[in-house]
Amino acid sequence: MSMNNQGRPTRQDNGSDAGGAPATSTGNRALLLEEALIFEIGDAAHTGVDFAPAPKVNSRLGGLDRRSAIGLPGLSEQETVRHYTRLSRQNYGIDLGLFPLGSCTMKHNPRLNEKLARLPGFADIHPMQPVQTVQGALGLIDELADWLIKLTGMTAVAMSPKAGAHGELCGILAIRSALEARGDMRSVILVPESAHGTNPATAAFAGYQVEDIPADSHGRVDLEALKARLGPDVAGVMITNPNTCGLFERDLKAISDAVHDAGGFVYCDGANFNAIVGKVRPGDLGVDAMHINLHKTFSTPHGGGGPGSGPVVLSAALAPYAPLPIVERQDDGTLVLIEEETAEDHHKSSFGRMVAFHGQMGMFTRALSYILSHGADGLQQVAEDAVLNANYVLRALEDVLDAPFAESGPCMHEALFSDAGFAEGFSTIDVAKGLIDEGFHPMTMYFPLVVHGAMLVEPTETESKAALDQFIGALRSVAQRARDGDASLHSAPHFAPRRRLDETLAARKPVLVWTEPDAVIAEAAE
Amino acid sequence: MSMNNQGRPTRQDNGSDAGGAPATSTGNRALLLEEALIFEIGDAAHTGVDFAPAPKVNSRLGGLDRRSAIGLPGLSEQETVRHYTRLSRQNYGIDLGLFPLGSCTMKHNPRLNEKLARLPGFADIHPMQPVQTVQGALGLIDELADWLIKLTGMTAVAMSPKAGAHGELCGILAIRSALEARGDMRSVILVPESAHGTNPATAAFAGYQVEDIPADSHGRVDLEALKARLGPDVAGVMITNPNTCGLFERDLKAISDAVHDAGGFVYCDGANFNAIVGKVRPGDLGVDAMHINLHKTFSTPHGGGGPGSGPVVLSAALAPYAPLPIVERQDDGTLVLIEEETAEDHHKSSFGRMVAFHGQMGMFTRALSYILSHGADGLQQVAEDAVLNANYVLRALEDVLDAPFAESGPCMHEALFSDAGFAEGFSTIDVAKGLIDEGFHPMTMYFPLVVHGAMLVEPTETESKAALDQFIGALRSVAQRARDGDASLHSAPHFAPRRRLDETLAARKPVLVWTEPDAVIAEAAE
Amino acid sequence: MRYLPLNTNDRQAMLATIGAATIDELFVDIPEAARLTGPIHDLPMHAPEMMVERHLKALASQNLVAGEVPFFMGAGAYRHHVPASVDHLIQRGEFLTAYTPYQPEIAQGTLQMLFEFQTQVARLLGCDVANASMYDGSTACWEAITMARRITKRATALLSSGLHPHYVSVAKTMARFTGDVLEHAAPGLDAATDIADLIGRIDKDTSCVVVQYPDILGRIDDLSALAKAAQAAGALLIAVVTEPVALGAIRSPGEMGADIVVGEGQSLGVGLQFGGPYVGLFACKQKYVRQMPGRLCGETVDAEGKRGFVLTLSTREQHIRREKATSNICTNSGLCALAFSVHMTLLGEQGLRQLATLNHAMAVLAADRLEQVPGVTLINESFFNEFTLVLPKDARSVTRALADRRILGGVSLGRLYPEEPDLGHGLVVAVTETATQQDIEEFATALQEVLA
Amino acid sequence: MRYLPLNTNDRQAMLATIGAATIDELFVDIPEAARLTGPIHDLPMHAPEMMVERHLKALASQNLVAGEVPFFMGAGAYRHHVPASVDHLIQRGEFLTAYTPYQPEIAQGTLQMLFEFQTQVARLLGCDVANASMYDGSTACWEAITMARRITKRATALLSSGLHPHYVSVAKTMARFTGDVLEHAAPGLDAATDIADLIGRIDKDTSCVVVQYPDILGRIDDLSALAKAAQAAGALLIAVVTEPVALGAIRSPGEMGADIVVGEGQSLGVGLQFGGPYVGLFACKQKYVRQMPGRLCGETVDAEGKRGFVLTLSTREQHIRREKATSNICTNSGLCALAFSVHMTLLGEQGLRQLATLNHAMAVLAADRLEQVPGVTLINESFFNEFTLVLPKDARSVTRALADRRILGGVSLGRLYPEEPDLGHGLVVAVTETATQQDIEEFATALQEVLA
Ligand SMILES: Cc1ncc(COP(=O)(O)O)c(C=O)c1O
Ligand SMILES: Cc1ncc(COP(=O)(O)O)c(C=O)c1O
Repeated sequence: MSMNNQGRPTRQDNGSDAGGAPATSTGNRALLLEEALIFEIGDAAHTGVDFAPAPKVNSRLGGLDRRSAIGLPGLSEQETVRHYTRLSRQNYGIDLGLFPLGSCTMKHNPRLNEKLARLPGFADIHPMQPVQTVQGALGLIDELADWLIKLTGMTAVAMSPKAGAHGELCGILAIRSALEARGDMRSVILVPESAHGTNPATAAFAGYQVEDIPADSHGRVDLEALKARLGPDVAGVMITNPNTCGLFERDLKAISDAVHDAGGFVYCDGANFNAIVGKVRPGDLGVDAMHINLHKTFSTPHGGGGPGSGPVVLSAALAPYAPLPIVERQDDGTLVLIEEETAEDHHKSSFGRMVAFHGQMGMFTRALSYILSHGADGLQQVAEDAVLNANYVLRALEDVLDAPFAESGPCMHEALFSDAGFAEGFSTIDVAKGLIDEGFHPMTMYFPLVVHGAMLVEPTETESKAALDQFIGALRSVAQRARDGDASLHSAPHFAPRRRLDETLAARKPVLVWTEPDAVIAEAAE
Repeated sequence: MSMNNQGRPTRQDNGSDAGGAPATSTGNRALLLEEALIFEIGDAAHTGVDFAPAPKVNSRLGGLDRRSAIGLPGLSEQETVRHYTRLSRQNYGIDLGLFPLGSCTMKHNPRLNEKLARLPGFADIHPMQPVQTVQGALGLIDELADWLIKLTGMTAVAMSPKAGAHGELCGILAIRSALEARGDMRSVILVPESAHGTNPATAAFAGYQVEDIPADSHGRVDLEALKARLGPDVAGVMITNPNTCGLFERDLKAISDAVHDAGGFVYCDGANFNAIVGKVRPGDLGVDAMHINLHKTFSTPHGGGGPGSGPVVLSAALAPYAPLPIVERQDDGTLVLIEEETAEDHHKSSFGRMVAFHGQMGMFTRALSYILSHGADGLQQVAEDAVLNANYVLRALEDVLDAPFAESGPCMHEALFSDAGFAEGFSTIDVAKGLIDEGFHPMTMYFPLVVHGAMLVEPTETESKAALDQFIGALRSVAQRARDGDASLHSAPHFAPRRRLDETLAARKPVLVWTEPDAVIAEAAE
Repeated sequence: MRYLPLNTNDRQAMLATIGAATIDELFVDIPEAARLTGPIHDLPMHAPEMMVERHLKALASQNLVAGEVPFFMGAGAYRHHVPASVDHLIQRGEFLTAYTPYQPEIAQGTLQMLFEFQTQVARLLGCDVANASMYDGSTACWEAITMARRITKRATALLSSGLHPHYVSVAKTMARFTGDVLEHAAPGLDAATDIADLIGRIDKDTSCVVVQYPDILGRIDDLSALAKAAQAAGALLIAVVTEPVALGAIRSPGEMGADIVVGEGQSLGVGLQFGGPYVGLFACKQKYVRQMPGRLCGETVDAEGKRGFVLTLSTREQHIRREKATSNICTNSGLCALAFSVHMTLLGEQGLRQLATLNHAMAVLAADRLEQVPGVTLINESFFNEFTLVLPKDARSVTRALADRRILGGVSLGRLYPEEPDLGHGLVVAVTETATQQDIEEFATALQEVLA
Repeated sequence: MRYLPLNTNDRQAMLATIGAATIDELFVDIPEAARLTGPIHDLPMHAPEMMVERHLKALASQNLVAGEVPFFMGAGAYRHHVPASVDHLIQRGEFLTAYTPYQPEIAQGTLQMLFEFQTQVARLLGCDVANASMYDGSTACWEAITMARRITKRATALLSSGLHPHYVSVAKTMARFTGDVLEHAAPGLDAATDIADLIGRIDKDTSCVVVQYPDILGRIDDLSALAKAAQAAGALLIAVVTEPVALGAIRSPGEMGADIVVGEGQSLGVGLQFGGPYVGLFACKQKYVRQMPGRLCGETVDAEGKRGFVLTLSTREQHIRREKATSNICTNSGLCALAFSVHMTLLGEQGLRQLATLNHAMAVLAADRLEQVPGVTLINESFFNEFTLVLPKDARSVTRALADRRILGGVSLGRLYPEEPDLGHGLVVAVTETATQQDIEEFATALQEVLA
């Protein structure tokens, strides 16, 4: 179909689903509004801000004054508000409905947390202010740290990592520092196949070789095989618990003992901590380091991809190597910030610094607000309801969807299904796209890799029974269509702002920035 | 089609426009989400709030403790956020697109104003706090009042009226008080046919008889006919300027002189002040009282029907009768609030009190923020751009839409069209509903009454040329379809959350509150 | 300027299309003499966002914020904790920047919300139906009196002495012009309300009796007998509720037979706002629906048979009926009604009852403590979250002295009834869930100092 | 509890469906010994919203708010006025509560925004392409160094002495483990940067030269010669921009030949936030795109031929390539990128240039005024909105003394370079549009007092 450069049909056409309905000249469909790019609607001669006139001074820019145009379009305030409001309406979010994205813990994001994170006392302070002027901020970090340590049963926590993967890096570096401190150069980190991609990527990023840990037929780590592989070259293992099949690693304690006996350390990927918070403390299972995704378990919003926050709790063995900066409470109750300036005396063995400042303050505020709202009792209830919801979904659908590990007993916070049983040529993606039409965000697709056509469903504890029942009904009907080979599933979604998008084209000839149409034509002409 | 009680088809069906697309089991269409009533999804046993346990005390409720159930459903916080987020997505607002509702001045609502209205110093103070604790709030009211007086060239302003109609009432009561003060009992208020419904309703509400003022063929008040009607029984006239045909009443000064000579007063409906702010001061045209819709000219949000605010500026002749409370600045700079307590000494002749407290503080804050942002220069630009945009629309569409008064020269802030020229059986409503599919809110329909099938288009100054051009293109195409008799217009809108709604049914058997389905059945069975 | 998208080029191009040489050609209809050329004098020019923010913040900082001090004020406006999600939701552009839902196909969000609001209000007040909101409690009260006049064709209204004096003023102001007769006297500083007296005064000219529940002094009294008496005489009982949270703990006026129940909804979702915007609640018996003022949302179906909502029975309203309308109201308090409804949905029956219980408990604690202040007496036998104290001194000066100590300690009857010297020592004290035991202690201590 | 929709009845019903008698049956896989029964000790129980708000407000009130005092701090984090509409828009539920756009059909809002962000960033930094954001400037800087290593197959990076010391620390920390060699020395307190020196040190082992522009002391220097020299030796020039607003006034690093330009985007839309979350900017030449870390959004079409956007080139990323990925980053700074993009859209070219001009002008005024303080010297010949003063005293104690006077007067080099006694008297002062002439005056006066 021919298009103009604003994604609007040049032939009047509302797509195959418009049926009897007449085309619109705008390409809009009532409240489904098309929106062009800012480069197509704005220009350098319009703006949405006013400034007081600048005092006249002699430039001190060292002769580097910008001469050429930058090419940044401006919009009036209303056009700006409209542009982003319209774009937002093309998105799905937790606020719209159930978002069962396995491994991502898409739970409710309370607005109280947004409000408190915006208190000027937290949002409008500079990271390098003299510590006497930020005692409340340091106090908040200290209070959150105390919660994380107690909830996990560990010794210390590194607050600065900016997300889960960054936390993994922090943990691995702590392990490596501890090994080096005893002059022990090990080169290998063991990672299960079912692990999230960040685990192997992190180990490699930290300079380690990565080897697989085999899994048993029940979706858990094969303890014996693991023991067999342990040795003087193994720095540690990275284990996700509950693992990405939604199962609790029963043998974690035994694994830890074995790894420790072999002189290694145990890193636990805590992305799935939501399933066990208040029910078990990883410290009691021999874990040496674990990151906590505040943007999962503690509900800081995902924001369409970030920011997150990945504090890392550490065992006594790794605590001395925690990165700077570190918040420490003095005997007189005042708080100090240990940075390079004071590290020598207080934190000699810290392995260094991971970020420019103190980590994700804005996320700390939200997480503490969330934690205090639930309290110790509420957080335990969180884990119980998360697990209850997942098992409810698992049992309600196992008759229409293959559940590979259903036999291994109850799942934890997520229910894992596979595409076994679908009609020839139908796969997980068809079910996912079918769910979109039903008004739900799809589950995680094709992960973990250990299951064919994996569908990983994590409802979280913030879904009501009614919401689960509606979701189950919808997934049941879509799954049935996949079993029956209903061809219309291949062309789903039918009602979304866009139909299936051509990812191959996007990757084959990447267009990553906007360029003037004529420029495009010129290029094409070459 | 059969329905369950949640507006969802019981037969799978997505409506005639779904065309080839398969039905969904939920009734949702991707991001177009159906949402049941809170009474259908919540119940008395769920809640979205927590409270500290209440201290034990002996009840002092005088034995009136509530025994029966109230019937108020509760939802968890996430369900609540989701419910209202989903509902909001079924609405159109200025933030989504052009909202050319004539006479309503749907302009951009800056978020700065929302932010400032929420400063605890304004939002969290009690109306009866000792005045020494609210000097800033009184100062804000005083500053806004000063602007309104200067912009209109009047003597005083009554700030407490809660909306335009309430302001009209204030003005008419001031007129009546002034007449009574001179022992002059007049019984008639003259109002043009083209006036907004609140004008006659207000005059009647204040105990006056209402008589029409004839209009001339150019859509303005017929000066001679008006003069002829003036006499000892006429308390005053209510004139809208610019009038609801979007035209400026050229003869207003002459009208005022005539009315004053006949012993009456001139009330001006200032709802359309946006067209002339900074270009002319009503006080210079002999107006005695005029309300200003802060929710129009000064951009406080309409909020789906309110709240508004309708301060009334008064001439020297009416100022003494202004209602309480009144903010007054002392010589020492401090501000006092004149209420019943102090009225005796300061405001003997005030006609009384119109509201419990001081009027719409929250709207005052927003309006002052808007006014200071524009300044005297910006407000004049507002009027010029509003009028420019309206004339641009008028001239761009005269060829496809009949513009009854186009000959009378330029329009002010709104362009008036009629349904003349549409094919047999096509009317204004068809064009309006067609515009909905195009992604625009319709213009005001069938008002003013003086024009057949009136379409009153007020773009406001906050629309860009690009937005106007897109709107003009869409309206042109829909108007052409109405001329050509395109039957699909009768069934528009096709893409909105609902098709045309049955208003007759709603009025014939009013269902104004939700009742348990079985109750409904029982009732039906009677 | 940031809110004006047109720049000079745009304006030139558009003038060209219009066929005008200058913008002033479009303003020819304004008489030359009155037309302004430059900006109006001695008014400031446009300002950047940052400057406007500084200026208003400076004004805001001159006010004593209720949330930052021990706070005990009520008398028609109550401070309750409003969940953060309420304010987030009412700021969604699709709610905030929408107009009155005259195009229902793209206003179902507002319409369904109003239908839910009407149902919540009707149930809370104990009535069959409720409207889509009025300006505030005081104007709703006057509208109810005129409605009773239309229904009964009688023009005399008996106003209880317990009715909020500002509501009385508003009614008296209007009555002067409409010819309605209003009978009213100020309250006495004792535990008994004037219900018995009112019953005695009802006669064949009485259109309605207007009684506040709980009343201005915080007293609660059973309305059943009053309702029966009024109805027996062909008059209506109008009940006024200024603190809807009370109805989570005590019986609703509708339950006790009131024909029309109006109220101030500010307590839920809206906040103090220095008096506005607030939200008027208006509910009544089914049989009076066609005499109601204001907008009504009703259920219907669309062309496909799907349930939907529309504004209905508009033949009562000014835009259709003009001078024959039941009221002149047009814009109402839509967004405040949304805030009220969202807050009520978060509470639900369980939450509302807990909230009411907590309010009453804190009020009882406060009453007991304040009574111990030498010279202070409590007049109420019954109350919900508000009661009246009699002080050994003029209460106006006391509230000012307390304010100097950064305590907002109630509303003086002297301010509410300037013309009633006998009430000068009365202080109305409200206590909600936002007050802590420490606040109560600080208040009591400061009161003792001020009275010493 | 308000965030948990299930009540006891719901839980019972669901357990029944599952066929479990108790919730603990679902936790059988947790070893009995380690399984917790009751809530963890000495941690508080759940709290109402009002209580949580009180507690956090109390903490917030212990901090000195930048906006309430004369404020002159920078050194990698700058205070600019963020229009109110930015914060409103990023709080739209559809942006705030969305996940990474892995389902593009219902994530076009986020995707189109990212495509616009990438274009804005690429243009501002003067590069061909940019990614969808990194954690912050410091991690973006390290990622750039590893990218240069992958491209050049060399492992020695020359870090300019003008590079932010925290960025240097982050890189050094990582290099210890990856085996990269980093050459770096602390800056001298003089007007000249070390560009000439760097050019001299480039050799065949050099993977890249990393230079900050403007640098940590606020100095601006032309990068063209450095770019040429690096490229001539087969190395890359990596430029680091910690104050993107500067690029509204001065030439972009890309224009001057930088191969990779990374930066901290916090200045636009994000705010100070006590250091996070911020947003890392990452841009480079087209030819290096397949070596970039992080997410990339690209244009494509849907099944109907309509333009749409998707995440692309994911074969670089951890979820596809695992240990062979270009980086381990997954979650990035999406919402901060949105804030940056919205703010940039409001500004546009015109607004950004005005903002930059205003920043420079205020900084020049401040520099001139502060130089007049006895004993104070300015080292910069060139600067944008930040410059370095040498004080007659240790600057750490001065900043603390100023703070006691409620003035936040810059960042001391002593804190940034604890191991460099020679820098102890250095003070880095930033001046943005939020500073008034009065703020400058108060700062100068207080500084004089403190130094006296
Ligand atoms: C199991 C697991 N580990 C690690 C991560 C990485 O966390 P982040 O995205 O915060 O870097 C994720 C998040 O997607 C995850 O699901
Ligand atoms: C011309 C005119 N007059 C009066 C009014 C009434 O104003 P309000 O709705 O604020 O009562 C309106 C608003 O609709 C109007 O357009």
